[in-house]
This record gives sequence, C-alpha cells and structure tokens, in this order.
Amino acid sequence: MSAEIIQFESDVVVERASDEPALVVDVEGFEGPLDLLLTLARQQKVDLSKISILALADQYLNFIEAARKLRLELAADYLVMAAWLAYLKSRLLLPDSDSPEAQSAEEMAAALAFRLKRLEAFREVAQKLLDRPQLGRDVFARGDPEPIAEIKHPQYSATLYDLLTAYAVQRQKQALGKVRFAPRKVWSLAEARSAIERLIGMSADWSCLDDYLISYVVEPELAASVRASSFAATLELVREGVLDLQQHAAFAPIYVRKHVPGPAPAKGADATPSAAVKQ
Amino acid sequence: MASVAARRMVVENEEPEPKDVQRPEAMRLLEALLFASKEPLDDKTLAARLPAGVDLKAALAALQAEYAARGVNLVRVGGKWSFRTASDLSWLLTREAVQPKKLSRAALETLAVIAYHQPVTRAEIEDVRGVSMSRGTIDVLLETGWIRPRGRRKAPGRPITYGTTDAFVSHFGLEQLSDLPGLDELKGSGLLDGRLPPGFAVPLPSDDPALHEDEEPLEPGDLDLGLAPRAEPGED
Amino acid sequence: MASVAARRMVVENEEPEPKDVQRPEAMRLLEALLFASKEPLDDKTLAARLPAGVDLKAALAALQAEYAARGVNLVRVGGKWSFRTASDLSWLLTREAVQPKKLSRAALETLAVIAYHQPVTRAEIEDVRGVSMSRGTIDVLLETGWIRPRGRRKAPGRPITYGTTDAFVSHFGLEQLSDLPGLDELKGSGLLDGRLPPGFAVPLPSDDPALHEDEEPLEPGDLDLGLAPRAEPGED
Repeated sequence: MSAEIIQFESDVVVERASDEPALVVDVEGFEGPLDLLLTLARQQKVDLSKISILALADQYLNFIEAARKLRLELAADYLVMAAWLAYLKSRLLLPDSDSPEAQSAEEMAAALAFRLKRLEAFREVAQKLLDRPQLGRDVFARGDPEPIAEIKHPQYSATLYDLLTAYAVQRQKQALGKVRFAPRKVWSLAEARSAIERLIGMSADWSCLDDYLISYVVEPELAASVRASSFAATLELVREGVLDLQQHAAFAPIYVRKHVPGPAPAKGADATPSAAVKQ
Repeated sequence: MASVAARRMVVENEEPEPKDVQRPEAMRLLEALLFASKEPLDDKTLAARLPAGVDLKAALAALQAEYAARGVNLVRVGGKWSFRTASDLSWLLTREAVQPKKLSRAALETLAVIAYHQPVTRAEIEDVRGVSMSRGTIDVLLETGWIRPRGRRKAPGRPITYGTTDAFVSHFGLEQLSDLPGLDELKGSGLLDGRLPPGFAVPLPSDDPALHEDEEPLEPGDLDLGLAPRAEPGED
Repeated sequence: MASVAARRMVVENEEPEPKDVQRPEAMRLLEALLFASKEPLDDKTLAARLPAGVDLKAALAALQAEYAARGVNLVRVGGKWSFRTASDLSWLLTREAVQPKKLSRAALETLAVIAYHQPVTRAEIEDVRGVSMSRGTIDVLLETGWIRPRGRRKAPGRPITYGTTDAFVSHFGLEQLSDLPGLDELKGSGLLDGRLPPGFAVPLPSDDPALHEDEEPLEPGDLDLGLAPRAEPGED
C-alpha cells in the first residue's frame, strides 16, 4: 500500500510542473473528504447503492491531484482518504489473494458506500429537522408570560437545647464578666474648701483639723480622701491669707485657725504649738 | 406546514361545530398576535398588523366575549389589549414555599431572655444581655411568631413589653412556659456552671396572658406602627 | 377521549352559549396555567397544581381539541404541554421572530447526528461525517442549549457522550424524540444500525436522562471545563 501511495504522490510532483489549464477546485465548499466523495458520487447520477466505487476513487484521486497541482493546502483528512482510496483501488483491481482474515476489497467498498449513504441520510434528516416549524421563528410561545409568584414562608427552627444554651451562656457571661467599678467615693477639693471655709468661720482659735474632719467623715473609707482634700484646700486657703496653720512635728496633728492679721502669732502663753506656718 | 393544514381539515371534518367553523379568521389572527406579543397592543398596532378589511372592533369584541368565561381573559388596560389570567385564578399562579431559616445567635439569645424574663421591655432585655439590640432582632423574632408584644410598661416612655406566644411553647415542645428549666435544673444539666455570684437568679416565667400590674394594654394603633408586623391576631 | 366526545355531544345538543357554562373548571385552570407559563409543563406539574380528582388527561385532550382550530394551539413537546401560535400564522408574527443564529452546515449535521444517534461521542460523530470536528462546532451547539454532555462512555479515554435537551424538542416542536423526522426511514434502511462500522451500540436515539449501560456519569468538574456552558441543570 505504501508503495502505491508513494507512486501516486511522485506522479503528482511530476505533473505539478506542467502548464495544463487547471480545474476549478473549490475545496473549501466541502465538509471533509466524505462530503467531497458524496458530491462526486452524485455526479455519477446513479443510486448510491449502485455506485462504482472504483470510478469514485478515481474521481477523488483526480480531484486531489488537481488540488495539489494548484498547491492548495489540503487538510489531512483529505489526504488520508486519498491514501485509503488508492489502497482500495489497488485491492479492487488486483485479484483477492491471500490474507483471509483481512477485509475483502468488496467489503471495503461496501463499507464506503454505506458511509456515503449514511452521510446523505443524515443530511436529509437535518434538512427535514430544519424545515420543521421552529419555536421563535414559525411558532411562538406566550410573549408575555405571567410568572408564578413564589410566596416564601420563612420557617425558623431552633431546639429547646439551643434556647437554653443561649440563655445560660449569656447569663453566665453577664454574671461573671460584668466588672463593676464601685463609684469611687471622693471628697473633692472644692467640697473640702467650702467645708473648711464654713468650719473655720465657727472658731477663731487653733483647732485640730482632724476634729473638723471627723464630724464629716461618716464612712471610714472616706477618711483618706477627706484628709487629702481638706489638707490641700487648707494649704490653698493659707496661701490666700484666709487661714493660719501650724504643726509641731512631722505626722503630728495639724492645727488651723482663721488668719489673724498683724505680727506673728503669740506663742507660749496659751501653750499652743509654736511653729506657725505662714506663707 | 401542509400537515398542520391537513390536520386542521381533519379536525373540522370530524367535528362540525358550526361555532368554530364560522369563527372569523380575524379572531385567529388576533389571538395569535396578542398571545405572542411581549406587550399589550393598542388598536392602531393591531390594525396595522392585520390584513386590510378586518373589522377589528368586532373581532376584538367577539374575542373578548369568547374568553370572558375562560381561564385567560382578553383585557384592555390603558387602551391596549392583552391576554391575562382570569383574576379569580391568581391563586393558581402563586406557589407557597417554605424557606427554612436559621435564627441568628443574637435572635436566639434575645428569645431566651424574653422567654425567661417576660414580660420584658427592650431596655430590660439589653440589660440582661449586656449589649444593645439591633432593631432587626425583634423583627425577626416577631416573624417567627414566637414572641408578641404584650402591653406597655407603666413607666416613663411606656415601653412595649414582650412575651412569648403559644407557638413558642408548642415549637419548643413545652407543655407550659413554667416547664422551662429553672436555676437548679440549668445547673444540673451543666448549662450553668457553679461559678455564679451570690444572688444569681433565674426567673420562673409564667405564661399567664393577663397583664401584670405594671403593664397596661396595647392600644389598637400599637400594632399598626410596624412594631409587630406579624403579631398573631386574637392572641389574648 | 371518550369523555371529551361525550361532553361534546352534550354541548352540541344545547344552545351555543351554554358551552362555556358547561366547560369544566379544570379546563379554565389548565388554560390559565399553560397560558401563564414560560416553559412547557409536564403532566406531573399540572396535576400538582390542580385540585384533586381532576381528570387531567381528559381535560388536556378537551383543551387541545378546543384550541386545534384557533390561532393558538395546545401542543405537546417533549412530553410537556405548551400553548404555541398556530404554525400557519408565522407570516403574521414576523415582528416577534427572533433572528436565530444561523447554524453552519457542520453544526447542523453534527446536531442531526447527535439527535438521531444519541448518546454519541465526538469520535462517533466524526465517523458519520467523515471529517474531524472543530472544537467550535460543539461549542456553538452547546450555546444553543439544544445539546448537553450526558455522561462518559465506558470505553478507553472515557469520551464524553452528548445528547439533546428539552430545549431541543421544544424548539423543534417534537412531541417526543421518536418523532424526529425521517427517523423511521433512517432506521428502516439500517443506517442507524451501525452494522458495518462498529461503534453504534444504540439502535434508537434516546434522550432518556438515565444513563445507558455503557455510560457513566459526568463528574462535577466535567461541566466546569467550558464544555457545557448552558447545560440544563434541572433536566432530570
């Protein structure tokens, strides 16, 4: 078979040089080699079942030759078919000899005829299909369909376990996680100042500041705050010249009195603490 | 094409209903035009598309009369004609679909607080939960049909009080609201652990629909404010 | 049909007008459903939407007969029911016509091979057409929505098998796949047997969505390869 094809192809190469008028070969109009064969077969104007495969093979091979002469690019499908037809032709021409297991040449020819018939049949039914009334071309569906409205009913589901877990988790979290900052009880400087001003007005004598404070410090936890604020307020008042202040020693009680204008306060006579602070 | 015509012939021969035989071709044409059109058609358009000489008015009137009792009617809207499903069959064109939804954690927690602490106001729920509540949470819960506005608290601002519904009790498989487990049961089941501060209490909810002393009834308008879009009617 | 005939007898005996009065409600409902629907509806869907106890078959047959001579016909496509304009009125409806994408000869032939030979692989299509198929051909057909990948052939290489869709039978107005034109001739001439060339195991085209013995299901990934941009999801 390969010898045949090589022979065939070399013929073509030889003929390519000649200047013979070319056949009009329109390979693009064909849907593959089978389609080309079918078209050629129709030119025999006989029933496909009575077609001469030998003649058909010749026609096809001539066509290919012509195409090659025109240096047309032929798809591989066409060349494979040419090779196969050349082989078939040689088998049909030579008496069937050996190899009983191989397909006989007649069977091969019949298979080709079958494929041609089948392709033609599919062509026909495709056309018939296309000729049917088509939706959107010949027949029409409702142009303005009324869609079925879907009324969605949400259906929630939860289990009692979900519910109880949700309850317990958040209660627990709240109970344990809530940091309560007790409102810090403080005696503000302003409070202290106004309180001291009022207290000082009650007595012009030296008094222990703590005595004044005690009467205000109802709750024990306020003591520190009251002491600090009142001390700061006292210093402020001393600076402003409203108060006099004295302390005998570090950490000793602090005495205050309404500022007495004039020379340094009398000392010793009334056994009051001596180191008066004056700023 | 031929086969269709042939079929029609057969039909007409078999079934000599004078009514259909005499039915003017114009009615067939109108029928097809109006059926296939994407939009309603006015007289002018119809006339332009029909063959000359057709009495459009008469054909439309005949068609309208013919379809009047059918499942599809020929209606005229805004001067244009179209086929529409008979209005009494609108139910046929709706489909009820159940859409399973999952409650958000916030909703579930809120629901739990309402269940235990009812009647409870929004501010009270927020206090128990320790977070402020988005508007949608109550809406979702109202949608479930498991909670309802019960009344208003006799307090400044007269806030609405919420409680659970019968649907709640039945959904969660409770016989009555007081079947909700109390503190000891919650502890026993491990849902609450032992690390609870003294004084921690779980209220014992009651499903007595009667308003509490500190509640006053909702006014009719309360339910129209969109506060309770799906409150169950007749539920008290 | 018997009941239809009976009903018609009754109708004919009475005056013309009572015809509509006597018309069973089921016909109104069917009419409304089928007019309203965008897609053909199957018996099951129709039955589900109709009240219980309706003789669906009889009502459909009556409706079909009633509309046979009209501008709109009740047709059966792919085992489903749909109203369509009468095919002889296409001249009237040119304005509604959508210019269909013209299929190339290759695509049309390929479609025919798929329709008549389904389920069929690419190699089998190529065998019938005697030419190797360009990738674009299948793509174009998939784009029409008329074909779909069905599965994979249990054969070396596990090639994809193709078949037609509901949209195909609906578009070409086929009551069922066996109504494909010329199918009997094709079958009678042994051209579908595949007697000579091997490879066609199925003598008759079938769009039975159930896979054949020699097919296996597509894997999810198969459809993501761009092989089936519009495969119909709900088609079984």
